[in-house]
Amino acid sequence: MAKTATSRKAETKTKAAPADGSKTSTKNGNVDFAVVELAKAEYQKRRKSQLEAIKKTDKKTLRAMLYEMVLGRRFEEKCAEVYRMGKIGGFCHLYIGQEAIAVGSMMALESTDTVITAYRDHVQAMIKGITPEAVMAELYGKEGGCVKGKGGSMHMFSKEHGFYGGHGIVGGQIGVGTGMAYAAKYQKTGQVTLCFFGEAAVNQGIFHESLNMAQLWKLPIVYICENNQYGMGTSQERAMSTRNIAKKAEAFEMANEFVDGMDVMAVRDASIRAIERARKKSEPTLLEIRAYRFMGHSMSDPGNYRTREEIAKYQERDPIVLFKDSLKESGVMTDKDFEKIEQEAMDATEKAIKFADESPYPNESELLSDVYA
Amino acid sequence: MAKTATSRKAETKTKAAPADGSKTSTKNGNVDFAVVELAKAEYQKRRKSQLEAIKKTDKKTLRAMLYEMVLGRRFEEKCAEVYRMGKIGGFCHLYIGQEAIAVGSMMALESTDTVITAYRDHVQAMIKGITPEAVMAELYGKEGGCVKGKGGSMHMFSKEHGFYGGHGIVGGQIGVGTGMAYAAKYQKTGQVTLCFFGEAAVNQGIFHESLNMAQLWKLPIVYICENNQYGMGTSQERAMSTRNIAKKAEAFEMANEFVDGMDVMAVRDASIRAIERARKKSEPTLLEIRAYRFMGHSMSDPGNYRTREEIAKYQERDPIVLFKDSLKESGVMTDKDFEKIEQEAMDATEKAIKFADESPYPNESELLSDVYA
Amino acid sequence: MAVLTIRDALNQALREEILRDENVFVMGEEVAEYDGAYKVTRGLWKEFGDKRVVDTPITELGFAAVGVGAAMAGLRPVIEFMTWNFSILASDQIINHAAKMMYMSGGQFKVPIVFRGPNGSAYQVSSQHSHSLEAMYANFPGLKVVQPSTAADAKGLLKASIRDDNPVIFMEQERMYGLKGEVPEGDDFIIPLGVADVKREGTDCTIVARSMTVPLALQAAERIQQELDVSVEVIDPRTIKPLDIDTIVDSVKKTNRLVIAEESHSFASVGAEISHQVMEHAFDYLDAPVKRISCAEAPMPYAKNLEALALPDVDKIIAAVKEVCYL
Amino acid sequence: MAVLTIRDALNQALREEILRDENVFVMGEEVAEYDGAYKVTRGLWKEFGDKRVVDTPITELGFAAVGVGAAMAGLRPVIEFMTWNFSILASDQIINHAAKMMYMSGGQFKVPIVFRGPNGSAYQVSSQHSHSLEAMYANFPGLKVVQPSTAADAKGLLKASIRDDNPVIFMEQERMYGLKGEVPEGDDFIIPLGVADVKREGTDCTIVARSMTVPLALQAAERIQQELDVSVEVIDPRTIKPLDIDTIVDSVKKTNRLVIAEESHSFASVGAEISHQVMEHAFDYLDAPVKRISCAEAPMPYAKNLEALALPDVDKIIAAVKEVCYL
Ligand SMILES: Cc1ncc(C[n+]2csc(CCOP(=O)(O)OP(=O)(O)O)c2C)c(N)n1
Ligand SMILES: Cc1ncc(C[n+]2csc(CCOP(=O)(O)OP(=O)(O)O)c2C)c(N)n1
Ligand SMILES: [Mg+2]
Ligand SMILES: [Mg+2]
Repeated sequence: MAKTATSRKAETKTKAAPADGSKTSTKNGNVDFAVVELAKAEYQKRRKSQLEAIKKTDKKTLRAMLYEMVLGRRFEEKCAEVYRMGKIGGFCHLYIGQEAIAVGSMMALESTDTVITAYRDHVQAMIKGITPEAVMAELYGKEGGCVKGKGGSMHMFSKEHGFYGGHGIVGGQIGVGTGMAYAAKYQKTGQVTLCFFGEAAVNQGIFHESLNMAQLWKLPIVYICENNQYGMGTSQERAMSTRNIAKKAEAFEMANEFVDGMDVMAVRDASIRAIERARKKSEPTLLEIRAYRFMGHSMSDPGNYRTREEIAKYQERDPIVLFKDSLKESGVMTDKDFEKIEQEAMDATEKAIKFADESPYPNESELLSDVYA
Repeated sequence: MAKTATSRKAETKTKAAPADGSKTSTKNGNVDFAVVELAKAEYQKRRKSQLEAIKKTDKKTLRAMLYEMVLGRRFEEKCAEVYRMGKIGGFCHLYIGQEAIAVGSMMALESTDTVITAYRDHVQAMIKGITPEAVMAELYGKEGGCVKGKGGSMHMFSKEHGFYGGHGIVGGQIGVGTGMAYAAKYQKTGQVTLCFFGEAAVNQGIFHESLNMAQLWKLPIVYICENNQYGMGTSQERAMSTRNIAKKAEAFEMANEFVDGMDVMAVRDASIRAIERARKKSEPTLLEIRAYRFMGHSMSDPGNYRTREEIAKYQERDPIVLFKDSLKESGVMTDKDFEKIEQEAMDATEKAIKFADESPYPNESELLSDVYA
Repeated sequence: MAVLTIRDALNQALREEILRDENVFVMGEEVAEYDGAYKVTRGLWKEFGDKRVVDTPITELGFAAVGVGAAMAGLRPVIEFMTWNFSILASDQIINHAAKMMYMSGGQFKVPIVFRGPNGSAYQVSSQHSHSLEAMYANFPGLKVVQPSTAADAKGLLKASIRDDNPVIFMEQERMYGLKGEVPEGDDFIIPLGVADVKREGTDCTIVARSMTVPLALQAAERIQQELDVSVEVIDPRTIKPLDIDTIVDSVKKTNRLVIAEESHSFASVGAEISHQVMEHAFDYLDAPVKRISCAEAPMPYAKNLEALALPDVDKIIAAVKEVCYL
Repeated sequence: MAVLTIRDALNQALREEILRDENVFVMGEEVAEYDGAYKVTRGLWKEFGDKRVVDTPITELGFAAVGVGAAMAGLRPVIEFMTWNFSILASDQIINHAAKMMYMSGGQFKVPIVFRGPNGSAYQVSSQHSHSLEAMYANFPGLKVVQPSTAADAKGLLKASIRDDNPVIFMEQERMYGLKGEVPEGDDFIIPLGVADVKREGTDCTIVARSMTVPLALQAAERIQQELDVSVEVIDPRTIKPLDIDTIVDSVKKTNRLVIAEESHSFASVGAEISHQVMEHAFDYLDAPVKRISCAEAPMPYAKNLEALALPDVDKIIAAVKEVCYL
């Protein structure tokens, strides 16, 4: 059985709006500072452990990890820019601040493994192999998009790459992901499914229904709760009666682990354990990976529900900065290498923009195609 | 925080049909014997504690409790009889074997408190104050039924008595009950809600959604999981990845307790604690009360999924027999008293039958009334 | 040809498809060890074991989702709802996921899944267990909707549904499980989706009926023939979506009169759709307004007399035919 | 009269009803501290606090159920779905619980609850966020269904819905929140449920439109008047259930032609129902088959050009009017 953080007692006190209005609920912003302090303490620990982990990992992998994190960051920054220009429509949820989660977990997969996530899906899509061009063109609603412009920001898919979307109903993909793992076991493919969802999605009934089935039937799946501490404007403590999400797995006797999502190596470590548990023993794991969303919930969120200070505190622990520092300290990479990676990421992003700009709008016949097979 | 049984390690191993069919699942019947042995050990303990509890309870209450248990038993036996004669239609779920749960918990309520349950609702309806006549006439689909023949076996209601039904969608009433408690807190009525559901209903998402809200908002509700160990033909272990339902409350940091549902005094004890927690502190509790369903799931269930031996073992611990034995040993009641109670229960049941037989069918105008207010 | 009940015809279809394609499996509450709440899956678990016939927890949304994910990954799940009433809990997975997945993924992820179970009323099972839900599901593009009324149709359509690459809503009727009919032999007996069947030929009035109302319409037609010498054609669309409107329109062009009999509630029903489409395509042929017989606009009552009153029956259908024939 | 946006008119209605009746409270995701995802509840939490304006976890089935239970116990909850798409997760509580509770309890337990939020498409929010769900809910007896199209209607109907003792499905439209219109003053401005409104008088053709298609129909009517000299009457039923069919039928008896414009999918739609009922009641008055304009029979695509193609628009409505007028 995997560890559950027991030292997190301080975080388990919750407050919320009572039905009789007897007390006013705590404003979102204040609550999290205890967590921030704790996170800082963890940070010091993490710094050390990150250095250890880096030593044990080959340079090529480390470089690739950093590249995907940087690409994710630059790509999303670009999205924000062109969204404001009106080139992207609808909802657009950015991944900035959470890069270590997708990179740490997905880069521990085999290429044949499968992934499913929610609407905050651009970066996962790219790590799984969809080109930045195809993702950006999808954001533009163009023919060259990975789903021909039919899905948009929230609905990236690639069958070829085992990327099962891109889903807009909060929690829905937890059940669908469970079915993907079911199929892998049924067909004995050896595939493992990574199933991502936010901490607010945990409150949906389907989380509970899915985890029960996965443990009952011993499915090869890793449930990754990306705890960025907010669901839109609502902090976790205002929506959930406990801070401890990892522990919810124990209601199903499921293995679980709490992970610092600012530390890409810690994410990788925990993911390797969980993926192995899925692959070797066909057993599910719940990972709660805590990070922080640096931007608004979506491009249309003014973000008044949290303070600048709170955001600033988390930015001090930016997962990319942390990882770079560690890589440098370990002597694995230099500033020069970083510059090169930055340049590559910028180039890939620019190339994606150019492709998306030039891609035509979908043919009108697409409206009624793909409705029925 | 209430206790959780920690001595139940032996029960937590589960097996179920794996997706790849690699192992054949354990047949329902075998599994439960470990539990039976354990229950027997508990039984000895319970006998002693029941005697203690009886001492502390006034005679009038004890007599009333026994009467409701016996009435419940006789009434349901009669239902089975007249169902076979075709006087009752549709589904008909009997409560035989589970009487201690409803009696032990509901008779610890104030009369103004509210109750909601599933389709196995005849006995709860009577304890809450609906007359046996009105319940039986409802079963007959007659005008004199507590809902004028419109609901039938699964849908008993009485606003006057705070009995909120009688619900047919497995798990649905867990959410509705949460809303009843929400209203009590909102209106500061001081009412407590008892919300009953089966162990199989725990697997529904709404269980998880409801408990989170109840704990988050601190609602005055007692969730009573009537664990009769089967949901239709499926044993708990074939449907749930853990045996320990009470512990699921800990995923919400909710108070919880495991109770032997064959011991009406144990149920009463735990219920008093939980009801007080709800009333005084406006905090929810999850009680897992384990009993056994002596009859089929409904009148149309042949019940091939469990062995006669299994049923017999539980019948040895019949909650009515146990309670009578204890009452006698305590010197509170004599065989004569029991005979009198039996007679009263039989009379009440016969009176109900007579009333139901004589009640007319509902007027045809009822078809379209009560659709809109 | 063998004479089978609808129950056994469905059972055969499942068995044959499980044998034919190793990716087909049946999943639902009590479908395996219990042989199915209504015994449609009788014997399948014994024969095929845990892999192909799977009991689930009571967790409709969850196991529907498992089906959707498994279908995306290449399996062909047949998901049983013990009754369609309970599917409402799972409707987000059906409507927002299964129905849209292929479209949202630009054609990449098909969802070859069948959701099946009894739809509509049974015998006094009251408000929460008696819904006819075809209108709800038929409203959503991406779903096919099937409602068989005979043993042969049940078998042929279920096999076609399992082989279809789209999510199919397959609606049976509990009252009809015991109805017997001839069923052609052979593993390859298939009835394609989207083809209506003329269950009885006639010249003076068309009745479009489906599921439970088909036998009622046929009885009504016989009585009308004998009592009034009016010749009634009975059409069973069998597949609600896609709807074979041509067969219906052709019939109305011949008879000039249309009665629609359905078990569901009337408001925005499949009957309303058929009525509208007939008006669109045979406006000049209609000699009377289309008449619909549906369930009463009330939740289903428990009392026997009220339940009977709520449902369509032979007399109501006869009265409707008389009305459109101005008799 | 004050000129308000639909958003502000809804906000006023909520505010006034919260002030009027202490049992009224608003509950939903982000309705309180965030002021509502679409700002319909702006300022209410600040003014009334945690008791009357309540943020929920993302748990649609659960908080809908809380609303149902609270309504049974005497409160008057207004439950916001961030969009109606998410209500599908809660539909079991709406259909199997709220709609049937009074009937099942023999009239004892009323469920005075309003479920509200934006319905239909917004701007490129793609397949899982663009559904028009009125047909689904209108099929079930026990529910009322409301779809306002102006600021005054929005306010008057929402107040009526909150005071109604039945579960009401109140469907707004995100694209319309910013539309402005005159709204009568006074706390007692109420528009009764079940009364259609003639939004424009005309003599040659009737358009029945609702929600988003009302302004489109009015624009179409103007252009048709100018370009073709055809006088179009535009009727907004406002309440889908109960449906004021009389007003529609009276209009058709005058114009002899009917176009129905709706944002929902067409199959078994509210439009189909209106079409059928008009045929029933005005068969001899119709000079052409009823023509329906609905959303394309596909999930909503994201691409701007495809989305525009999928939705009803002024040109499509004009073409339909021409068709029924044989122009
Ligand atoms: C069923 C459903 N309810 C509500 C929404 C609206 N919504 C979209 S994202 C979101 C917040 C989800 O938060 P979380 O799960 O923590 O993920 P995050 O956005 O933080 O990555 C909400 C309420 C939705 N899309 N689906
Ligand atoms: C949503 C839903 N799914 C399935 C059913 C059919 N069904 C009725 S009772 C039942 C078993 C419930 O078992 P449990 O919750 O343990 O309660 P018990 O019957 O043992 O009291 C099932 C599957 C239903 N009524 N509702
Ligand atoms: Mg979040
Ligand atoms: Mg049970």
